[in-house]
Amino acid sequence: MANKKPKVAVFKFASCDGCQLSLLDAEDELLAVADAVDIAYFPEASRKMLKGPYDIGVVEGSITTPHDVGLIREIRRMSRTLIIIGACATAGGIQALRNWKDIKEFTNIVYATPEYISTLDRSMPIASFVHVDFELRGCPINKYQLLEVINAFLNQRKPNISAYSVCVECKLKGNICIAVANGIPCLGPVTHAGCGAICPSYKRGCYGCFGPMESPNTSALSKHLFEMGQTGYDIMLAFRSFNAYALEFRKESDAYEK
Amino acid sequence: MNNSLKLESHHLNTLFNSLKRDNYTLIAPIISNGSIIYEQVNSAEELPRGWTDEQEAATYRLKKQNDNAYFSYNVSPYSWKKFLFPPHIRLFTVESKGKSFKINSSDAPIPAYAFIGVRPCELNAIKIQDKVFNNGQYTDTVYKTRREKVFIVAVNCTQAGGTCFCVSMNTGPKAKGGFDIALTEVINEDGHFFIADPGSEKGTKLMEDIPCSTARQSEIETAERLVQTTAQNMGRSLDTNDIKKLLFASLDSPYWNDVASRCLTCANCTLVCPTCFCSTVEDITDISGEHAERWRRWDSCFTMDFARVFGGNFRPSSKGRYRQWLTHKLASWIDQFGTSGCVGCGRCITWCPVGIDITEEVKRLKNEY
Amino acid sequence: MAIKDLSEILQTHPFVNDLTEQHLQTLISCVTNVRFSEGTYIFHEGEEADKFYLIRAGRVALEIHAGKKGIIRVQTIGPGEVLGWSWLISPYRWHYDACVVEDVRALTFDGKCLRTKCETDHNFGYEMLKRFSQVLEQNLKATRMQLLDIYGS
Amino acid sequence: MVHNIDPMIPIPAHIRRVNWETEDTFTLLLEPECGNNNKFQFLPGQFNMLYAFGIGESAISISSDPFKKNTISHTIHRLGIVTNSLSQLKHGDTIGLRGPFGSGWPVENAKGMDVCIVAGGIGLAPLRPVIYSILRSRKKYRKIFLLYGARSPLDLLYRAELEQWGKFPDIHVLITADHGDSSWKGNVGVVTKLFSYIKLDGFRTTAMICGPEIMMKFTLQELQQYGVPPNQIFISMERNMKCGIGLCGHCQCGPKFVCKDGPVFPLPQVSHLLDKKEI
Repeated sequence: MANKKPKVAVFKFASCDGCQLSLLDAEDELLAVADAVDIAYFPEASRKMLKGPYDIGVVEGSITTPHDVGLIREIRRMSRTLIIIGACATAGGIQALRNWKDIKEFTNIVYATPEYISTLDRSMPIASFVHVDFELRGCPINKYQLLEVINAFLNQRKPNISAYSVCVECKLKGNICIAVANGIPCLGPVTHAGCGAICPSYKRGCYGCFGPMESPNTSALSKHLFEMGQTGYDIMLAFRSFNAYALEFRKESDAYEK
Repeated sequence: MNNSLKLESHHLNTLFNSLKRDNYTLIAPIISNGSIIYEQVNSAEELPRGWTDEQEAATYRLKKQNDNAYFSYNVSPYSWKKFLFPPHIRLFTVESKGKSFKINSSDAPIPAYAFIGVRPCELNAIKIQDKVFNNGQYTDTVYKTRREKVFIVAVNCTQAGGTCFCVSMNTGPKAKGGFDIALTEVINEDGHFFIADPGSEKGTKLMEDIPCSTARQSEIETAERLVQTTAQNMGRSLDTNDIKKLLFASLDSPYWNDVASRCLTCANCTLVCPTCFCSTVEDITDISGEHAERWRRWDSCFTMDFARVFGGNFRPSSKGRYRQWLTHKLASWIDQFGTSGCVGCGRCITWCPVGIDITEEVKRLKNEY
Repeated sequence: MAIKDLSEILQTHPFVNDLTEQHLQTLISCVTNVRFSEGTYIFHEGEEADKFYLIRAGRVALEIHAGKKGIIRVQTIGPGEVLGWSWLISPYRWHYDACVVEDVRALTFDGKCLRTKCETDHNFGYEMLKRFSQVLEQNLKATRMQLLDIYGS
Repeated sequence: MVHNIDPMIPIPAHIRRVNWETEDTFTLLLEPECGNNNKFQFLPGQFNMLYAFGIGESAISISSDPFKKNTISHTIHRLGIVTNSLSQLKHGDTIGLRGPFGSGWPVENAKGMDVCIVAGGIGLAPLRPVIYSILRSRKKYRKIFLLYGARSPLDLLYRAELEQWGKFPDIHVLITADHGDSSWKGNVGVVTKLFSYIKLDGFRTTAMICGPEIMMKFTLQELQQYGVPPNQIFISMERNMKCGIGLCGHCQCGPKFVCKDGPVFPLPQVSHLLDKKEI
């Protein structure tokens, strides 16, 4: 079996590298993973570089340049299974905030010679360009979820990753709902589970780092937040963050943009 | 005949001690993170003495009260079901052995719980789950092994919460069986005491070791009056007349669109509900694929995976999912288990993040009917 | 075969259930008894549709030539069923090939003759239309179910 | 069930043979480890939860002869992750098994009656034990009709057996495919059209239907036309199942738990739910 280990490659587009680091952060478990797979390409961790095709391609980051577009198509071609990780890859990331503005203005302000900058006018999720086999949400992703996905694909089973709300995680964990008990505005009811309900566990409202849950009723939540005293601007900002360009969050923030 | 005993409040802890002596793990209300939850305790002094809760749709607040009462609050965000039907539990482990494998079921020791402070609505919820998890043909081992050891100290309600409607569901505010001991807390000019009613042999036996006296008729009546007043002050009510007919005849009602526009499908109502019993299983493996486990965890009819089968989903819309929940809870539950699935505890109202109120929803549905 | 025998045979076919005597006679004036053996074609796609058939025994398959996919049989018509409705609807052309897959005995009706009779006797015409509408509706329903690929998953 | 064991814990079952019925459907012949000389007993129509090691479980009906007690068979359509994993197993491999669960077809009550069996696709699998049972006490039943539809001739299950069954006197086996090529001489069309080729004595008929819900709905219309009383019609339902024993809540269809009250239901118990959406 030793020479037939599945080849795994990790790629990066526009992102902060945080999601890749989650994998490196999984110290104990990483050894087991490294033992079970052949890390063919992972510039963050190793200089080794093996040619494709790969059994699993893991992609972090969003597509922001014409060059990226070509590259992601090449990666798709080389990867039997394509797993994308993190809010940048699944929703365009925090950098998708620029999607609401004129890109030319930005490049003119930021760069001395903007004519050398070749960029798309928007930061786009990977799935806008290629077929994706699995999307792992989060900003950053949860390292245990990443291990679970890799484990599941290696063992050809269904990853135990749920698309229900963060509320379910709070309840399974035994958290008391901070929205109800403390009146703290919380995006938990419309947000995809996976983080382990970190913020509510520390009495902070959910920021929606994992993007929209499976059937988000964002307008009903906004209406309630409004009644609780949030302004339309607060609500717009709440939805316009790490997953701003995810369809349901985008629509909701647009609805409150005055 | 009068079996009622009078237990002075300063002897309440003897009850706790006797239960501990009998090797029970005591679970009782305590304050944690701004709310009252059910957790393991050592003594009566850990109870939220002098605190009360204010509950309304989508709000819950604790308030200090200067009465030193042990039990002047209502139901907690979490119900007792988390001890009998754990949110997450391993069903078995499997080791691969060549072409075969070996399955090992869990043999972890199961504690004997003493639940202290179980409200009448909650007693009824436990009775309902008893029926659910022993459906005549099959018994749930996880539930049964925990349930059969439980000792229940019920507490009759001497105040009604803002979202309570046990009177409508005929489940309170006085406990009618299903407990080992039922307490009614009285604070008046005569002092601070409990009327204690043993409800089982176990309960009677336990009370024998506890310093208490036979309750006087007037004391019993005082306690009765408190419970009666509670019944008259219910925060809410739900009209259960013809409720089954109403729900079954309303499957195509336009009302469901209305509630679907408000419902977040976040599943909170089902998870706080003391009778909701749905669960799912997850299979996991270690990375080598040689060791596998199956876990069971709480599920909810509000999740998309709930009715998903290969190639489709029987209940994809939030309208369909809310309708499933309400219709099941109030109507088809009666066909399945001979009782409503609702005990009127009001948790689903308090803990719905947008305050959807089952009692109001039934009214709306009636108006459409 | 004598008209009397044909009339008896005709009356055993479900298509004419509850038809008035008068309309039955109108139909009989256009009928012929036919047989086809396995492997023969009753009609071909594109040919003029000037007949319809009430199948008494055997089985006919409607075929489409689907290029490189070869011949696909999309429907079979057996005893008690009606073959062909294109005679009733302009431009009166067959849309499929009708291949006999099991020796067929049938009654056939002259479409042109019937069309004339439908025009002159609107009551008769309406009766025919009702019955053929049913055939069409059944075909449509069956086609929809086939489209759903219901056994697939 | 193998008694006194937690119904949530699978027992090992050894694969004795794998038969590919069609391109994507296979039959596993299993020998469950019942222990203490127990035999595995089941009713036609019941199902087992089959567990692929580490992958998960799938509810699969039993498709073998209920009188054969040492081995049972399951005909499985390779669709999802679990069935795909099961499809990769070979002779000598082991799977986990819980069951048998659920209600069976009214094989006993149908005695003295005509029996009309209508199956679509993989729906023939849970009805095969019915046919075996009837053939064992053939004289106790009157006429038997088996109407069976599949997507194409290549998707027909148990072709050799179908041919055999058709040779018995007074067993009418009618088969149809949604489409065929020129080598297919049989019927083409949906399964309901086969009704036009049989004569049912509605009042004396017990009907058993298994297939996709939509197929059952159209079949019911046909049976109604023949005057088969609703309480003589039985259908087998499908829902998401996790426990198989009425405890997990997933398979509810109105007040019924499909796993425990069904999967086989007399029509009057579920007919009012069939035309409702998202029940």
